[in-house]
Amino acid sequence: MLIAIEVGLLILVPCVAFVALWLRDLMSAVIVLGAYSFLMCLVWTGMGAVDVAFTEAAVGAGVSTVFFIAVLFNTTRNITFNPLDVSSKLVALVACLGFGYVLLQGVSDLPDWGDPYSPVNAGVSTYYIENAYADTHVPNLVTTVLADYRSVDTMLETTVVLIALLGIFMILKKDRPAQSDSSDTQAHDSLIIRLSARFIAPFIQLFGLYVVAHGHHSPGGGFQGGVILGTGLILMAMSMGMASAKRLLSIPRMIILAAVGVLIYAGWGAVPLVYNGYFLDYSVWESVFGSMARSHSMLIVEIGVALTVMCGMYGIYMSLVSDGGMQEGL
Amino acid sequence: MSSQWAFLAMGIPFFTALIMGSVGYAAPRFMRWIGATGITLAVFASIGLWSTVSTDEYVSYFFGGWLPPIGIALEVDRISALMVLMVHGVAALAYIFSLKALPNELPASKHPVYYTLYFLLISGFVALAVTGDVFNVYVLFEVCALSGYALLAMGGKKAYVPTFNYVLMGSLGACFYLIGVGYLFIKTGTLNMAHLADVLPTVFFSRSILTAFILITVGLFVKMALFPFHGWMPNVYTKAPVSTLCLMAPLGTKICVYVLLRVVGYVFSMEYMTNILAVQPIMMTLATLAIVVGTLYVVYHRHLTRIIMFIIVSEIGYMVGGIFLGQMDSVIGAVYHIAADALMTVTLVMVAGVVRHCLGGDAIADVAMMFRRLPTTAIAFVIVCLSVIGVPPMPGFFSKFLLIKGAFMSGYYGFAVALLIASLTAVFLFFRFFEGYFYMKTDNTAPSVIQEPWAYRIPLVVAAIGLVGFGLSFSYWYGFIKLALPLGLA
Amino acid sequence: MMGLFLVAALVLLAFMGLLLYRIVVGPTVIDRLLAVNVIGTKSIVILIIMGILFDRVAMFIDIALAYGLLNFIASLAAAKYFRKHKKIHHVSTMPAEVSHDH
Amino acid sequence: MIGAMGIYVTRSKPNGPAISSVVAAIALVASVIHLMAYGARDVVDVVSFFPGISVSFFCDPLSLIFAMVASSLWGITVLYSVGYLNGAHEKNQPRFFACVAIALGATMGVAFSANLLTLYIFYEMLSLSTYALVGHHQNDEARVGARKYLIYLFGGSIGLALPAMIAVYALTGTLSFSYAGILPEVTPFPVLVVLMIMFLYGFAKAGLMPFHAWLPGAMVAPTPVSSLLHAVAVVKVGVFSIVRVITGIFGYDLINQVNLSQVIVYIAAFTVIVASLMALYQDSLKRRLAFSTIGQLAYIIMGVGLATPMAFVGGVLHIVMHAFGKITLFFCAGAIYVATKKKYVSQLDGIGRQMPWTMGAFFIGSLSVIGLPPTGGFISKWFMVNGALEAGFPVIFTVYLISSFLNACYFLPIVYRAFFKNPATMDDVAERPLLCVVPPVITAAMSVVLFVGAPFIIRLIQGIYYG
Repeated sequence: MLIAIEVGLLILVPCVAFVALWLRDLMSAVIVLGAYSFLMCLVWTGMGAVDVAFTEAAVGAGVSTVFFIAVLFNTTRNITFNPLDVSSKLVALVACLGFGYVLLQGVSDLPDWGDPYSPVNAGVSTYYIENAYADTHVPNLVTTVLADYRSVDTMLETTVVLIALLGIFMILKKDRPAQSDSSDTQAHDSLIIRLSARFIAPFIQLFGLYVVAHGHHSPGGGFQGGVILGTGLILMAMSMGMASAKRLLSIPRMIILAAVGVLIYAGWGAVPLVYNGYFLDYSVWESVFGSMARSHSMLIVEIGVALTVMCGMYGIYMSLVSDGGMQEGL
Repeated sequence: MSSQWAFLAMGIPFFTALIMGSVGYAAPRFMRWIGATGITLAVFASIGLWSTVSTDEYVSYFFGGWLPPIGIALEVDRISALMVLMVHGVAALAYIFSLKALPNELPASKHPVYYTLYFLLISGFVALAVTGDVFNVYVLFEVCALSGYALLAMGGKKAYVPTFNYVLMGSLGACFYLIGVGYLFIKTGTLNMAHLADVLPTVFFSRSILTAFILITVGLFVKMALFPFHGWMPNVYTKAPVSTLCLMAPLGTKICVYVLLRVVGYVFSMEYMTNILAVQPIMMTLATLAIVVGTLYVVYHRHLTRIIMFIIVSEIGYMVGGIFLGQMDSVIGAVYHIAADALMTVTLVMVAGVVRHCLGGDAIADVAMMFRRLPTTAIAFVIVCLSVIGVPPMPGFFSKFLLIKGAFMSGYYGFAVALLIASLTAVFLFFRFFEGYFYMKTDNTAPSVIQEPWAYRIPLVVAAIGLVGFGLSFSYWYGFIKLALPLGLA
Repeated sequence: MMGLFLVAALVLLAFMGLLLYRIVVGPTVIDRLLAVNVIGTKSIVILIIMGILFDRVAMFIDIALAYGLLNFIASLAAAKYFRKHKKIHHVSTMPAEVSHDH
Repeated sequence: MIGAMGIYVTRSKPNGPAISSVVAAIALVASVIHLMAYGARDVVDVVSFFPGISVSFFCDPLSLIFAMVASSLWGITVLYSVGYLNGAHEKNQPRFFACVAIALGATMGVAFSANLLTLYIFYEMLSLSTYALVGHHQNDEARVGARKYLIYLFGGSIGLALPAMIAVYALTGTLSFSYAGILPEVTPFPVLVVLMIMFLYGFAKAGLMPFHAWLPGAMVAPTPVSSLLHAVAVVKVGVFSIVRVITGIFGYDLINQVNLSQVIVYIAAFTVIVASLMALYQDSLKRRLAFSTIGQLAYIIMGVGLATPMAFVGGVLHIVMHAFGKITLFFCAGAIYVATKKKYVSQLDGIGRQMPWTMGAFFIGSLSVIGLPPTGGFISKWFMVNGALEAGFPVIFTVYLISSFLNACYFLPIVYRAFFKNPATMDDVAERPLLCVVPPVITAAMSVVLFVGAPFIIRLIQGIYYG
């Protein structure tokens, strides 16, 4: 039934992608990429991968375009393009065709999509589907897999966000910030923007908290929630100006909080080591939380994730938009 | 529970990094003590893991208490224990070295962040060595790559463009690997290495498995800078700060070779590689070319750092060749060489760093007076050169011995010849440096003896002793590695 | 009833196709920005419709909410960008602009 | 373990001054004699690397003879170097003595090594330590010579000997020397030939043409180095290694079976003739000696390669005889240089009258090298020539005779010049210093003594061949 929608989307997605590549103006391309992200979100939804769709929604609609614009803000919209450079394009073409050929060869004897007897659906997934609730008392399977069965991967991915933050911060950081009068550009901001941002930000934050906490039951979780929280902060920074944003959450504090986020995750996971259990084995908490031990533990690690991601998003935005100087931005 | 070592080896640097990140800005004074404690504990953990594996042969560690394939497991056999030992050993040397080297290269305000990334990188490398899950490998690649990008870019403005190239190539490699893993997962429904190895033979003759194999190996080749995918590596490494280089150059590419061994030898199995796909000739050609090309570049360059980079290119060829030769001895040689080469590279890089910092440049002309002016460095340099050349009883000799033997046994004479040419070039190359020492007249204006700071001298001396010790203890390692080899080796 | 929703979704998709025209043709960034924004709002609706088709509206409402709350931030960023860099038209044939722009 | 004790002593590497070198040398000689008396044949594994491969030592008559020669000549050379270095005002003496000691240690290591790997290790160690000695003067000439030295030696050992060694290991799974040979009899003939050639040229220290060019180049070194290392230690290590390979890896049974001698002896014969001819044209005394050395080394290889009892005895004996003869010649050349700064043959007119002792020793030394009685060289050459006949190589027999004639042609004129021609200018030249005169006289005397004492050594060597 949904197939019609999917076909429509699959027509649109390549078109948008092509347009994004074809445009010579990076600003336009970035904006078009936003549309691409919307459509991809719909594709994921159509496939039933709601958690992925949610991530796409939060990241695509929320931060990625903003990051791109922040980068363009400090660099340039133009791409220098040498039309004579044909040989490298040929190489690229051959490489792409070869890669596509290999991929297609591989696809030819994969199991059908949605085939219930394919190895994917018959293998580990079966266990997850049948036992996840019994094991953890968490209705959302995806959260269970991410935050419990394959928890260490999630911890490392959170670390990746932390690393991205630290890396961007460190590369861009200027030791002696350019002393320019930052307040004057911000002072001219329109009242509407400031007021509406101030009005909407709490709702965004609230929603973010809801997503973090409700990840057990519906799509979402620490990562998506963190992104939404971070976007709320970014909104504040955009409307109120860098100076007040820095008062809100200073840069060192932000880095510390991001590290603390991962530390919450890893620290919670390390507690079982004291009882000679495995790392991230939440079952040691059974004496405290009873059968909900794993569920509650997941909530706690999700909070850690959210903290890191929030600070990560916010910090990356701040670094990018001010070109490391942390003085003035959009 | 002795298997905790498996986790501690990766967990200790991880927690060290997080603690550094958390308190770094609040109390920068404690940074180096936290780091020192962390690295010491980590070395202890790796030794603990090593001794455990020596008796038990195999340690499994189940995150969250979930048995594979449901959860993620660390699976430590002797080879991975050796890798862990290597990573922590090299990391400890690099850390001590960086204590003095870093202030020369980076303003103090960036040190806390720098060290946080530094330890995250270490824990990523260690985790790559012990993990038993192919997807986890991808995540760890990301951890290593991202922190690596940031650390490498610290070389200043001139490092940005090469690092950006590296970002592109690294992402490409990781992406290939991920798609390959995706194919594997669709075809088998599992991500655990051991489980994959069980399931795969039933679907060996499938095109998607072939595709997965191609994608994964190509992805890894890009990551490990095997010819012809080596283009990104020399530039980015040459421009990077020395203290980063001490960690990245020895470990960054080697650990990918190790992952290749895991994937090819244990997941796909040697049987698949040699008999079903018969890709051995292609891979051997690549490896041979890598050695030859690396060697050719080495001859053309005059700067020590750059020379080291191309030595790495050809050494990668050694190891890949050793793995794909599929002989028992050659695989042992390759594994041994991974560790040996890590030790050699870190020593070389440290030497280059000392020369760069103390003499103000690392071209051959600058190194000329090194022996008189930097005696400790010079001795370490000679020792490591002998090992690169392959003079017994240095470790470089034994790995080369096994590799050449393997090449003879399986009839890849070209590979053997390439190895010998590489050795000869190394002789030629290093004696150019020695000659510089021996015959260049000392400039009277220059200070006659520069005392290297202790932070330079200790790791150099330890590395040199370690090299000799590693070579002399070869028989131990031979037996040690032998018990963990993949099945189906001749 | 389901058929109605399906048709509605398809019609919305078709409109997206029309918006694609605006994206391609431009002529200014602002046009594209608007078009993308409209695609965003359409996506929210399609999401909900899909939720209805899957019979799991409760799940999809979260995603739609996220879109609703965050959709405008990119536009805001773009708007502030243009406040600073006044050029709305992009002229790709003039290399001089490269240095000029920053 | 007497062997172990001997090795311990032999590997002691005193640092610095000459005195300790002398003491160590005496200790070394004593320990070798001790070894000789008690004749330990046990294999001592020091470090084991992997199956069939370890650093291990053993002691057989061959190694004893070689060790004896090298160590006793070391003692004499140390004495001589003290005189020479002080006389010629050389710098960096501690480094010099240290390197010589290391080189000697490595030579002992080669002598006592029980397998090819051990031999290879010490071989490389020797190359490295002597590299510093060749470049001792640290000027451009030394640099060129040293560079050539290193390229040939490392090129040979890494490029040829190492792969050959690995191939042997791949074929047999062991590298230990055994007089029965370790290569299986089924090895195809071409493989054997290739391996043999790789070994012959791989141990480039033996100076087989065309891998000889390093030797004249290395003559830039101070004379004690040239004499000890390039008459005794280095080149003899090359020859010794080849002897070890021929007897211990291939084994005479195999060589006779497939007639591998041809390969060896013709390569060697070519070297003998060409080197002798080239020696004729050298004006620099040390270069002439160097070419002579190349020729004489090829004798030894030829003798051992003939693979008959007589020739083998002759070949091994020639290691000893040539060592004493040639070191005498080098000592004399050095003594002349110290006393007069003369390096060329054409400058030597009448010098015999000013330096009678030195030139007398030179005369005895050249007799030994040419192979005339009453010197030891005669005996070894006698055995080799007979061996050639015994093996049925009349060509080789002729080669021996022709080359002996050539030897005479390039040595005796020097003696003639020194004693019977009138010098162009009369310098005030005298024998000095004492430590430069005594050693050549001693070694020359030894050459004569060895003529008498040869049967003892011959018995030792025959023990090897038959046992």
